[in-house]
Amino acid sequence: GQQTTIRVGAFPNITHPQAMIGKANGWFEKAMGPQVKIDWKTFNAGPSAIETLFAGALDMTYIGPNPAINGYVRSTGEALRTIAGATSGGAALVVRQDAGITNIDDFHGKRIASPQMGNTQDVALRAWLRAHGMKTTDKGGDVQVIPVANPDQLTLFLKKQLDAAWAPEPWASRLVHEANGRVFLDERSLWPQGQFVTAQLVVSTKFLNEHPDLVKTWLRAHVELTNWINSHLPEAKNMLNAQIRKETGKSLPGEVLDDSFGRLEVTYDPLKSAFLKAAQSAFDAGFLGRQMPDLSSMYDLKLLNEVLAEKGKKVIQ
Amino acid sequence: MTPTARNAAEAPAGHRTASRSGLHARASRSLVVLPGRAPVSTTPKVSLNDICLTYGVNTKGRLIALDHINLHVQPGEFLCIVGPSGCGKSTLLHLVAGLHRQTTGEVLIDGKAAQGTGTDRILIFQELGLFPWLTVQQNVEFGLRMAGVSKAERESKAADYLRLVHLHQFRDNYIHQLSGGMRQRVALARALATEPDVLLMDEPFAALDAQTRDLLHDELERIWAETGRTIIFVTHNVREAVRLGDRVVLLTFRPGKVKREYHVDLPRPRHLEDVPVATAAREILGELREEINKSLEAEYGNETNR
Amino acid sequence: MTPTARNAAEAPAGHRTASRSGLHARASRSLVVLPGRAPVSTTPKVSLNDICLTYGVNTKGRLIALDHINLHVQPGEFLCIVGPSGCGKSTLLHLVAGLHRQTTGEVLIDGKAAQGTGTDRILIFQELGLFPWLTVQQNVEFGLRMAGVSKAERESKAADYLRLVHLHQFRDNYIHQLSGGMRQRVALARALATEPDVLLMDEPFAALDAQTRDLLHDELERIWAETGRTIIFVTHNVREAVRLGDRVVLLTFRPGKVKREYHVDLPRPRHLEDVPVATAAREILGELREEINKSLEAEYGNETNR
Amino acid sequence: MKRTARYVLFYSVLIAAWVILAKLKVWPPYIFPTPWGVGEALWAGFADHSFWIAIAVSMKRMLIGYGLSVVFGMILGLGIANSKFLEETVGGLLVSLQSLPSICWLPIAVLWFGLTEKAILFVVVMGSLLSVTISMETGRKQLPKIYSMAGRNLGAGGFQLLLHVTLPASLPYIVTGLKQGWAFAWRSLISGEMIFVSLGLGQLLMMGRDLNDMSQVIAVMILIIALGYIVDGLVFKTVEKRLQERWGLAPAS
Amino acid sequence: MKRTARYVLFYSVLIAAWVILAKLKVWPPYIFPTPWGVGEALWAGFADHSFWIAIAVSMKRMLIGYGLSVVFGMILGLGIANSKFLEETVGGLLVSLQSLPSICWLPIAVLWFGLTEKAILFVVVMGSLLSVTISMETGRKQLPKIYSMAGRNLGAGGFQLLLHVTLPASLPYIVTGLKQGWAFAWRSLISGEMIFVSLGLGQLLMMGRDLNDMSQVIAVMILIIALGYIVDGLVFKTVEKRLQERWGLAPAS
Ligand SMILES: Nc1ncnc2c1ncn2[C@@H]1O[C@H](COP(=O)(O)OP(=O)(O)OP(=O)(O)O)[C@@H](O)[C@H]1O
Ligand SMILES: Nc1ncnc2c1ncn2[C@@H]1O[C@H](COP(=O)(O)OP(=O)(O)OP(=O)(O)O)[C@@H](O)[C@H]1O
Ligand SMILES: [Mg+2]
Ligand SMILES: [Mg+2]
Repeated sequence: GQQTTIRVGAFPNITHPQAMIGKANGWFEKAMGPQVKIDWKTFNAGPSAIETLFAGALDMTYIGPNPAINGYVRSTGEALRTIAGATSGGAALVVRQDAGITNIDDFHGKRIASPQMGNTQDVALRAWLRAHGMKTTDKGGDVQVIPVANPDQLTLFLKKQLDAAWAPEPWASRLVHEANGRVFLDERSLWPQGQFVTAQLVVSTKFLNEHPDLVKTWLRAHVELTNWINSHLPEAKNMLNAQIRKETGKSLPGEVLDDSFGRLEVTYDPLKSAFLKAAQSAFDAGFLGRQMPDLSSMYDLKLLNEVLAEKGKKVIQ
Repeated sequence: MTPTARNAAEAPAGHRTASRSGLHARASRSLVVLPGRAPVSTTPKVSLNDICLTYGVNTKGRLIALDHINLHVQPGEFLCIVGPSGCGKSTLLHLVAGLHRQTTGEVLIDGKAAQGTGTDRILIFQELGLFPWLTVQQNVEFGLRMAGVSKAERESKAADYLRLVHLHQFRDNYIHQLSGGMRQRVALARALATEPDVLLMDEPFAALDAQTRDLLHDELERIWAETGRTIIFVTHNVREAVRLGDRVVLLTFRPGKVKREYHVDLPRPRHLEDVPVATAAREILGELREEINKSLEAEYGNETNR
Repeated sequence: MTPTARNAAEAPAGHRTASRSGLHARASRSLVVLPGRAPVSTTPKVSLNDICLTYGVNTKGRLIALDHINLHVQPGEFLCIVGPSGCGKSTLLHLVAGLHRQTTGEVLIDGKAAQGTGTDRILIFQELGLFPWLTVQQNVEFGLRMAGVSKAERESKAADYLRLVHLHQFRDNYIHQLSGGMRQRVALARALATEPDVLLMDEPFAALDAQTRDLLHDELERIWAETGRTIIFVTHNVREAVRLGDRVVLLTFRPGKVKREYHVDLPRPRHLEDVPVATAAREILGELREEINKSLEAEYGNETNR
Repeated sequence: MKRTARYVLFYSVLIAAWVILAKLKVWPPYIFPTPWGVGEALWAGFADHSFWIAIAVSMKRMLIGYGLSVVFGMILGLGIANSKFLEETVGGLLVSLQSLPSICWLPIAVLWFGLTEKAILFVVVMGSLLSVTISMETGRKQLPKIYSMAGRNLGAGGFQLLLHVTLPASLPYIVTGLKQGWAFAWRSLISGEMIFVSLGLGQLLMMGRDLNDMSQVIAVMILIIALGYIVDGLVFKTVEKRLQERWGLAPAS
Repeated sequence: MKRTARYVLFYSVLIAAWVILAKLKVWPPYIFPTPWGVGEALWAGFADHSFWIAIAVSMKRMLIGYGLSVVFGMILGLGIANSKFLEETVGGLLVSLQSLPSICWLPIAVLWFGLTEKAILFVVVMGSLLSVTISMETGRKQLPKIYSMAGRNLGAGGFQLLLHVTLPASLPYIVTGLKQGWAFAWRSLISGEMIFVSLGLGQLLMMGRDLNDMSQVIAVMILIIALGYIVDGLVFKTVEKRLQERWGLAPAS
């Protein structure tokens, strides 16, 4: 038999639990069989994963929705497909305890951080502010939105240079535990069923066309692993933390891990409608160009639905 | 001043007038070689035909360094060039060495137009141009190394020439560890070691004490006599020129033209302190002095207040 | 060889013997000043007391450059130092200028230990040390600028000294645009312009033609006589030393010791070509030659095969 | 004339090669953008003024940050070259400190200066300062002895020696240091502008990369190259040329 | 003896200042780590071998990438200095190309080499190559004419002149270039190691920063500094010292 190599990307991050735990206990290796060699690639940031996928050096990756959209739009729909979800939730608006913010009106004149201009949290923050009748400074208002990297948010909280931050996990929890923060709003409360995309599984179109069987096998394992995680939460959390420690040299403190995971949901559902809604908000905020890109064919859920059907689970639209 | 310095127009070519000072002078541009020394038919080793060279100086304009120079050096000739400071002696040697381009005119080596530098013409620079990153011995070996001479031969030659200039003990020193005179001797050894057809020497003994200079005069003359090399030797010491040269060319102040040439007919070996050498030198010096005075007057005339 | 070169032990201090050559020689280490020229009680301008200086050469060991030098220079004296190439003349000047530290012994200026460099002692380097980033004029003005002299005064002084060395026309040139002799004259002008008490000159005329050198000899003598400066003048030209100096010190080969001193009693103005100057020079030269020959023998003796 | 012809030739060949590669579609345009795609990005950027603003903002930061680096770098370099103590302590660390990537300075910049221009300038200065220092120090160390001897001999001491002898004599080295420092400063600026959204070219570059928009990345690269080219031509080339003229150094043969 | 004493003194004072600042708790330890925190991070890193591995991996990349840069940088630099065409085309762009941050090379590296060691090496080379080139070119341009004249006069032409005259004569400049190149190479390596997680020190640094783990950041900084210090001492200082001895250049007074 001829051996195939499948190159899979992931981040050493709690939002990629399937990848981390799968790596730790060899779940995928077992599922794919001896003929398939899994070549795990670890990335630090979405853009480089997309770049690598573009360059044909990566077949499949766990990734956030933002880089996925960018990759899809940049390649005019050619390069990649979303084939399953991974995680949902896991973002919150955290305010500094001593910033004097108790209700929405207190945000006037405050400085709020988002991780990066135009990313999921940034878009959510702007949409939320707009929905509550508040204008950002760049639109002539008095709320200052400052895109600044997550690690710096922590420092700036401590320096009292930021009043609030819309942050993903584990940063939201770290702001609470290490920088005197308080969760003002859990982003889940803004979404139907509290679900919105945090990470998903993306495959390169070329690989999908050439090896649908492999992709399907992977999806099967992915779904099974997702279920396993949800049914063995404490064990899974420890495994996840151990794997993160292995790859980054640092594990998360217990309370941060618990808090973060509490706001996070592990799911194979790609949450297409929430995703499209978020994309629409991004476009409204002016981040997706002059014309709303057609994201409808970004999803290829045929294989996922076949797997779900096999397992007698509800098929996703 | 004896009347031996005459125009060539007056003195028929090839005709020699014996003179008290042993000098035969010819005005510039009439380069007839004396019969018996080197026949007229021989292709000159080095020919400068109507050479002009100007330097661009800042934005102020141009400086004429060499002005219509005609000079022919026979194979095996020992030619000395004297002239006041800044008259273009070094420039002329650089030209022959192929390190500068003339503005007009042509430089011929063995009758063929010179193409850049060549190992047949080695120059001892006035600024020496020793390589600080090499030891004394490596400096002397440099030319041989470039020519692909084997290590053993290089070493033995370098040793010979270093002994010649009395620096064999200092072979492992770096250049900055030598005194001024020692550096000059290293440059001499470096040039001699390559054993070129034409040796271009730019005041090679200027920094040496009288005794060392005397010794090196003898050695240079011996080497010249034994190997039949052509030597063009620039010096500001007229007596040294008479001591060494078959012919002494006197350049004018600025721009450098050939003012006059003298054939030195004194028998060899000569010595610096010889009375005929001194007498001949005094004659040339007189001419030179006249020349410089004229030029100095011109220079001071240019300035308003003193 | 006349018998005027005698050991001080034989010649009682202060006793002068008239001699045909106008020279009075004293062996080293007996520096009695002749009465009538400068009284013994005067504090010497420059005193070198029992100076030794060794250089570390690579890892091979040390080279003794100066060996127990005792030398006292009276205020207003014109002292010439001659010696074979590499004997330590430049080193000695550097020492007086405060640019080197002696290994043992002490350097006194006006009876006080010298502390590094000082504008009272200006050196003309053998390597010139002109600044390539400055024009000729700026080079000459440099010392004055450091001393805080006003622009107008600087310019007028620079112009004076540049005229003195016949380079006023070249004042806006950069150094690399000058010939070797012209550079040397710039260095001379630069040192003279600062008008120091003690002028240390390291072969300042080595690259000059005879005529220019003669003119500058006259000018230097005039300046010296008019201003009463102390001058220590290194040269390898013995005749030049006799032409200029009140006293000529002869250093030995290596290590540099004071071999002998000569008081030059010839009346001024003197000229290089004067017969007494030549005679005196020949006398010193004889002594020098002896010295060098001895050393050369020693050098060749060191080597096995030649 | 010939020079211009060569320029034109060189850049035409470059662009032609690019066009051909793009036409051949060896790589998809989303990773190997076409010249017209980049041209469009440039056009759009200038049309909506975002490139103008970015250039102005970044150049201002460069000039201030780089200027500070040059001044302090020279002072530090001379200090190190002249003081045994500094030489043995800081001096030995120079190369290693200079190797620290800007990312190391980001947290400190944020900590000390918060989200201000100063934080960005700090990163720029930390990135390029030591480059000038290194060259200054090497220049000072590789100085031929004769210059400082002549300077001291003529009465220049301490600060005067520095200003009138050491500095001009080290100028050839300083020029290299300034060039390298300029490059370091740009690179650090790009990092510094990553701290927060601050309009500059670094921001545009980051955005391009975050959005996987290669046309934008290349458009910004072209801007950086063009700015560097202008500064090089106006400043460094001029200094070098004057140096060569004055010192009589070898021109490019 | 005195030297050692000074070293000890200097570093003691540094550490003491750090201890005092940490004890005073001006800033919380998350952002201003304590010496013992960093010490612990170092200890832990070495104990679980991750630092050893990172050092080995990164140093290997540095040596290969930097080595390539030095060789090709010199060749390119000499080429530019000797060819009017290269000088006018590439030469004018050198400083600007060197200003491009490594981030610009990442996509190309991935495109050409995929996720391999080669991609990282490419980034390192692109980051430091031109630094050596710039110095080489400046060195060649600032060469006193007399050396090449003397070399040519003695029969060295073309490649020989290059090898035996131009190169050694430009050595003082090349040393600066090598130093700067080393710094550039480190910085680029850190960027290169950001492409994908690849064990090196850059990775550790990135992780430290991403987790806002200042102890880790500073521990890695200390490692980079230490490595640079060793290389500087072993290579650059030695070359400089030999240069000074041979050429008779001014030692640090
Ligand atoms: N690179 C240059 N640029 C401009 N002028 C120059 C340059 N080199 C030499 N000159 C000028 O050319 C003239 C001749 O110079 P050259 O060096 O040939 O004189 P020289 O006869 O060797 O004098 P010296 O006996 O002093 O060495 C001088 O006036 C000098 O100023
Ligand atoms: N930096 C140095 N390192 C080692 N040795 C040196 C150094 N400088 C000079 N010397 C040695 O010291 C001795 C004296 O040198 P110095 O330059 O004083 O001689 P000098 O009398 O001026 O000779 P010259 O007439 O040739 O200029 C020489 O043998 C020289 O090799
Ligand atoms: Mg000359
Ligand atoms: Mg000397």
